[in-house]
Amino acid sequence: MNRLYGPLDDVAGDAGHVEHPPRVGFFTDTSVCIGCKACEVACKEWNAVPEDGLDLLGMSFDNTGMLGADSWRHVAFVEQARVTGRQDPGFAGLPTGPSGIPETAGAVEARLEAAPRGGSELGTEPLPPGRPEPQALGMPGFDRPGDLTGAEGRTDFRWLMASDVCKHCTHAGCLDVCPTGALFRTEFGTVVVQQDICNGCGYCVSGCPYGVIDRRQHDGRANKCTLCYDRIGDGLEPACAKACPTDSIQFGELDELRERADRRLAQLHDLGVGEARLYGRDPDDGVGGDGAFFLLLDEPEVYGLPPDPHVPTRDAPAMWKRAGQAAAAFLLAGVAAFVAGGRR
Amino acid sequence: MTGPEPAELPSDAGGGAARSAEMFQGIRRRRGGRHGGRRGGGEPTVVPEAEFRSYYGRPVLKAPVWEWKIAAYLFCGGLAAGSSVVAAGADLTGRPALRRSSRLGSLGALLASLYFLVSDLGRPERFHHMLRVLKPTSPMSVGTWILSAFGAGAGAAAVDELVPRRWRRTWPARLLRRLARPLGLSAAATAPGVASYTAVLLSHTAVPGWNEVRDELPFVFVGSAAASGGGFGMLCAPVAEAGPARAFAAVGAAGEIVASRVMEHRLGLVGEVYREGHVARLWHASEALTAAGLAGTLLVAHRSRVGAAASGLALLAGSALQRFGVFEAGVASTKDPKYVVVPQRERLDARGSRP
Amino acid sequence: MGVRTWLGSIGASTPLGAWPVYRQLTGADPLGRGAAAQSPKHVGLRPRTASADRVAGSVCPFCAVGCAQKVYVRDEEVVQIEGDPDSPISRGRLCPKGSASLQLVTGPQRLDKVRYRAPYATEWTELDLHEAMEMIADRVVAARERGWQERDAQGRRLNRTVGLAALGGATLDNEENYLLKKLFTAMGAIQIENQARI
Amino acid sequence: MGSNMAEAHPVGFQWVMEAKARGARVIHIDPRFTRTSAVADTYVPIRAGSDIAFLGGVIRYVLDNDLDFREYVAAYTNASFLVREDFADTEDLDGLFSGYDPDTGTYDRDSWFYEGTEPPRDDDGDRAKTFSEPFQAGASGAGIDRAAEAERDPTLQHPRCVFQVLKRHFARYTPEMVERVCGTPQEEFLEVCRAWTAHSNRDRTTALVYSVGWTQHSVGAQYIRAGAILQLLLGNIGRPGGGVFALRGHASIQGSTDIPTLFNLLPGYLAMPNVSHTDLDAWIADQRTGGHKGYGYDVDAYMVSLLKEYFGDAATPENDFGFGWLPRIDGDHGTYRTVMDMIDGKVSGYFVLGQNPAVGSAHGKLQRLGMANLDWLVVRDLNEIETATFWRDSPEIETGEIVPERCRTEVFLMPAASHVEKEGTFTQTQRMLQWRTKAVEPTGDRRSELWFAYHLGRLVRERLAGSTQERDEPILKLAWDYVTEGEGVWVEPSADDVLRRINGHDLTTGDLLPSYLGLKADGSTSCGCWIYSGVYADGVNQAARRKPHTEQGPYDAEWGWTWPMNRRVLYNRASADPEGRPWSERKKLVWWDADEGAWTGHDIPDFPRTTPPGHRPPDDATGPAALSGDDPFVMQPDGKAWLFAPHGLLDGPLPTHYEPHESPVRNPLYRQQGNPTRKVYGRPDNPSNPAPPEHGSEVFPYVLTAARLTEHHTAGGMSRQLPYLSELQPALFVEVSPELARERGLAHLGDAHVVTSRAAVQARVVVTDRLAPLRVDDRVVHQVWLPYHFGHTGLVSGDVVNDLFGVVQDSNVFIQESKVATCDVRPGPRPRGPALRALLDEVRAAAGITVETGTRIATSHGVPHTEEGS
Repeated sequence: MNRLYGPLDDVAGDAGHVEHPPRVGFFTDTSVCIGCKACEVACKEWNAVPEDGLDLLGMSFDNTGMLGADSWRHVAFVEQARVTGRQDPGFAGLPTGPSGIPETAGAVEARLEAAPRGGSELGTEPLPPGRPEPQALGMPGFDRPGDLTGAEGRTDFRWLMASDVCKHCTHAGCLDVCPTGALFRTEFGTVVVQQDICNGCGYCVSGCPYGVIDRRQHDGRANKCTLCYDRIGDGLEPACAKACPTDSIQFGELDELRERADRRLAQLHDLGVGEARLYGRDPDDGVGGDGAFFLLLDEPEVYGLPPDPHVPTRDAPAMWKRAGQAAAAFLLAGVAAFVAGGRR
Repeated sequence: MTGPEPAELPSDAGGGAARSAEMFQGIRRRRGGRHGGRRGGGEPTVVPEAEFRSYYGRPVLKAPVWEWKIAAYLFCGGLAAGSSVVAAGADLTGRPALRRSSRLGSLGALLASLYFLVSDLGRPERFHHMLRVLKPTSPMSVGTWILSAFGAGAGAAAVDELVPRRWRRTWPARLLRRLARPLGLSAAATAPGVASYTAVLLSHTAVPGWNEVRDELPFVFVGSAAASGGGFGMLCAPVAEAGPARAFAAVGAAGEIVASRVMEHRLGLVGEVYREGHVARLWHASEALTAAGLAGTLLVAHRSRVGAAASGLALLAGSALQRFGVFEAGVASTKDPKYVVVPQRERLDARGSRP
Repeated sequence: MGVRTWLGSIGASTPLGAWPVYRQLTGADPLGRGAAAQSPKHVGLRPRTASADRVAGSVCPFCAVGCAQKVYVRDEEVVQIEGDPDSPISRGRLCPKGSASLQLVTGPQRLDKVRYRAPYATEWTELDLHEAMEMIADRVVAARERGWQERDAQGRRLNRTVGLAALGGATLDNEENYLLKKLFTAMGAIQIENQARI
Repeated sequence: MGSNMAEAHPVGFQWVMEAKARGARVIHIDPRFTRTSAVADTYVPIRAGSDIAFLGGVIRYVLDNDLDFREYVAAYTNASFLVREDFADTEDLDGLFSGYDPDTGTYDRDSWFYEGTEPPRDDDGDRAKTFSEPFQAGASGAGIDRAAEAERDPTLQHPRCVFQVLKRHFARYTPEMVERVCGTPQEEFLEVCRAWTAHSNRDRTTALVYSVGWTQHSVGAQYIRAGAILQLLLGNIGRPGGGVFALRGHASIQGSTDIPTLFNLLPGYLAMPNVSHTDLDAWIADQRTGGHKGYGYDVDAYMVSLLKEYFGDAATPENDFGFGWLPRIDGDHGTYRTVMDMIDGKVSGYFVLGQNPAVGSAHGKLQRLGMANLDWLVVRDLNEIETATFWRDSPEIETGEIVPERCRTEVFLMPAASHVEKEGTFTQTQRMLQWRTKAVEPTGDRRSELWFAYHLGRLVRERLAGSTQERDEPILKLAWDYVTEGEGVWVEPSADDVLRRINGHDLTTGDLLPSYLGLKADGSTSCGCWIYSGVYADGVNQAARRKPHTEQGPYDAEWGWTWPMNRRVLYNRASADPEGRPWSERKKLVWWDADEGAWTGHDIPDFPRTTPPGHRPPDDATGPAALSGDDPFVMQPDGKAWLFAPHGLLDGPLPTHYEPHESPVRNPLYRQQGNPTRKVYGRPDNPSNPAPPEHGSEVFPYVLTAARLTEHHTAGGMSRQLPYLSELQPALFVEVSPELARERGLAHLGDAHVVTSRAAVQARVVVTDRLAPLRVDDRVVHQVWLPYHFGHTGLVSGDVVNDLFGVVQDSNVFIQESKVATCDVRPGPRPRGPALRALLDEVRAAAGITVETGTRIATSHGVPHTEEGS
């Protein structure tokens, strides 16, 4: 009982919910995402999440940036010089030059370096004035693109889109470190911040290995996806999953979703999409598996996700042990200092 | 926080080998040379820039929302803990001046730390929610309860020192006087917890710069606490009484320096955040001050009141800068996805290579 | 009698029972990560749609796919708009624009009062709605008269006015377009157009 | 093609994704790689404005390889009809058809007719071009006299049969030519050909989706014709899973076409009377032709029933049912013409109802200058939009072209009720009417357009009461007695009652009509829109039905109501073979049930219910009775689908590739450069960028196209004001390829300005691999793209992209070419104020632009088409 790490069959029971419904979650199949961002808007409408900044970020069509206190769903857009399965991107044979992707990414990066909190808040706050001007793509060219050799031309291309959300981890870093009990595990196995409790200590922000939760400015409290705790309590789907036009976001009982995801993965592999993989589905991973997991078409870090996160609580016993040793040394030093100094 | 800096074009590191990899978005030789690429002794860094993929170079983690106040809190907490040990020792060994100043110092540091802690909350008026639960998985919760126990003892003992002469004969004052020693001792007993839990507080996070130093940080922090507690005693008490404070400070300072060196040496890629830029300056200043304080403690503090005070101040300053350094290093480690992705990717690859 | 049972017995009837630490010590959640930490407000949470006075069947006002919407009303205010799962067109789904319908309908950007800009004025002024209607009717009659064309150069009957024009309709209801077209046609106005031409 | 469905119609796109999951192959042909392309199996790049060349290439591929669905084509299309001997094709005349008159820029279309038929009347292309006649042809079909008597060759071998004409016409649209014109690599193109034909047969169908990427061209109608020809050749019309889908962009834009607020139409696509229609009979005669088959013949009943609804008891047989009260059109009264008339001071007042022409219409500056020259303007909208505020924050304020203190336009900005604050029907893109119930009462001054129209009518009638002037008669005789709700004068009219009257009544019994089949021409029925008749069948608001799709069959017949007669698939008789049997079990939809002696199936059959497949009508039959059992196209005067359109189009019986009005390249196919009948407005305030063979086109070397984003709606009036949408696309940007970025020194996220002869628009640069240069006729052509949602009010603002476009139109339907133009792209912000005007003067001078530029629409004749006084 009361595991700190590793697979856990009954998360809600472990959190003291004696009789409880099955664990629910999201399966986000990014291979059918059309990047419409309905999830972002539906979430905000339902949960009255504030607008989070009107900045053109230059990250393809992503102007949200990343998840945060004011973005509980975030659609990532990745333009890549490679292809998915048997998909034909259509650029072969065109008079193209080299890809512009490295340079565009460089222009974005220059802004991130100047952004508050390294950009982990970008999309929430405007960039500071005096931002560095982006670099042009080298000198204006004098070659006609068609004059370039085929080797320099770009042919492969794909555009990945993925809706990110709080993972509702089996072992949730944010929840574990919350000193007030504001963050708690619900009877559905989800992780929710109770706004009437949170005092904004900010510990959860650093406790999350996915960079999801954040403190809302001018409010001071931590905010993240609740998996629509109020809706699911009444048998409704979370707002994002309900709105999703292509059913990229699927809500349901976690066990069933995992089976569904396995089938979908097998189907994609059969279709030649070998790079498809599930992320957060494995109960043996560093957070005991995610309540919201994903089918991705590339490495997680390409979407801004950590490749192998673990809950800090995993090491809590060891850390306390070291702290105990240090404390003992500290006390010993104090005692020794006075014993050596003797009475006066 | 770093100010705006000119954009760096990708350096020539990596050369042709990286060319094909560039086809995939996110391959970075990021921010190479941004911090000057130099470390402590001035020798140039030879570690090649790591290659990894990311989402537009965007951080994976959220940078801590904590401000400088948390670093100040770490320092004050350590000072309070160190001082309370000195105070208890002084009490038991008959060093009234040292006892008095350390008790007061402990209370002052405690109050300051509480101020820093509470004012950094998003909702300070809800600070008491900390006592709603007792969560073993939350170092902040554990720390809150430790601090409560510590605060009761340290506070009462200090108040005893503040009772005006004309009230000394009243029965509450007499009761307090009788309780002051056991309460002071209780504070000293919990002080090691106060001194060390803050290391767990930082390490028990996803922040690479804090999490990956989890084995050494408690020693750095207790060393720092001892150095500052002893240093404070040296600063405030007469040389004659401050002997044990000097010893405590010296052991603490030595421990702090050694533990920090070990920590920095053991760190892999993440060690960059301690070795580069702003943090490196803090870190070097801290070490220099602590080393100077240590030398002063050993060489002059037993002879000269001024020397003792200077040494104490150096130790206090060194301790404070060390806390700020650790704090800033953690923040810096969240701003660059490199420190998240590369170690995790290496871990995965290592696991994947196993049969 | 164990300590936990004893604790449980004293807490049940006192405020102590509401203290999460107490619940940690006596309940199934000793680490305080779930049931013990749950605040009373978060027990049995219900969605705001559950307390709606009524639900109106509607259709999304943006593009022409025609996604069905459910409009939840409480105390004569729209509290939520979301897709209607019964629709064979949309199956309850909405795009970002459709999902923003609530903001469209209830947001502060909505005009509430008639605004009037007099000739050569540099600012809006307020105008009573009914007065505005009377003024517009006056102007319509006058413009119609001014632009009236009885016959063309060859004497063929035109029976129309070119003094007034209208643009719009693609976002209006069929019934509205019907009345507008009928009225304008009866008045002899012909420059009646809408987005379908664009 | 011509549609970015995933972005513009995301929820509709779920069905594409569903089909894909079931194994369908999705191909996206578009100038840019969009979110639709991202999830398609195949993306195919194409140069904006070259779709006919592409489709013509596929048609040629089909015909050359005998891949057409021959049985279908022979039986259901006019492939076997012979064309007159004097018809000359564009192959013969280097890009012109026979009958062209360079002075008017129109065709005499007599030679396009079938052998053995006669044009029904004096076929005056010039006149037709002035009032968008083809747009009016919807209800009755385009007139062809005695089409049934046309000569045919069922073997399709006769050199003059349509099939052979088609073959010759597209013979030069080879894969090589497609590559030269469209920039699409041959292999990509052939892949489309193979996929399209492989999935079009008895067992399989292919659906074609387009949007305004096809319509907004100077050859727009012919784009759709090309798609239709291809789908007909492959047997993909009237069959499940087939079709040509027009995805429309506004909640009820289909409704506003059916019940039109359009100058040349009356409800139900009935033609607006023109000056030649002296009485009702003349109008009817003009709509009909001899031997006219199908339901289009019954226009008399439709028109009389409409007039009965308009004028009630005042419409009598004696007064021609009030036909004489209707205004007559005699020319172009389209929205762009009207705006120019405003500038010319001919228009006093303007109502803008739920539209934002200052941003959403082409040549925004023209729109704003027009509005600045009115006596009064009424804008009704949810939010304060650019159209209402042109007098204080339009770009012309900055340049000094509009000065508030000197602008006399009186502006009424009236708050409108939202879609939840009123009841009524929207007609969605597949003709389905859906009723909305009112959720809450509108507050403040917010009112429905129904309220506005009703009370405006009431007030005008009050003012004219007692008038004896003839011109006031129709207003006073108008049936304006709708049921209302509420107390006092300012009541709310009942949308339900209006819908009932649109459905129509049997005036002898007072009953609601079950369908348009019951409409009479004797004045005993009334009906506001004949195609909508049946929406209130059985006294039930059929549009309000909301039976869950989970509880009904695959065609969901009990959700809403689809015109006509709740039919989901038009011309579905074609889903069965000539003998009435489904083409295949897999694709069965409707079929002939011999036992029942009737057509039956999953959908409501689009055919006279009891006319058997083998039926041959008597010679003198007309209307529905004249339909043969194998005439599925019941709205065509000959019952057949037209591969070759002998009538009804002004710019040719067959689609032909013409370069856009503004193009950086010479037409590789013909001497004729652009559409020789396109409607140009040669005026100083409407300059064109030169296109070859005119000189100066190199000043605007890039192809410009514009479209929507998912996150915004049209001119932004409903999205740029909303924080949740604005934050998702917060700024105007211009997408350029890395190649163009290098060529012009554009930096990602930096500023740039796009320049045409009309305007310069500033935008942030987005460099993306999603755009690629194309090789067109041995030169590299770059395309740039901008979203057109931005304007100067709202939470996020930006320059108006539509300012970049001029006004030039398709001659058939008067839709402007705003999907393609030429431009230049320059780094850095655009100049402001007077410097902006100087820049535009400079580029116009550099390109040698005069009022005649671009107006010589017939390339080899050189006759400029400019306006008088220009």
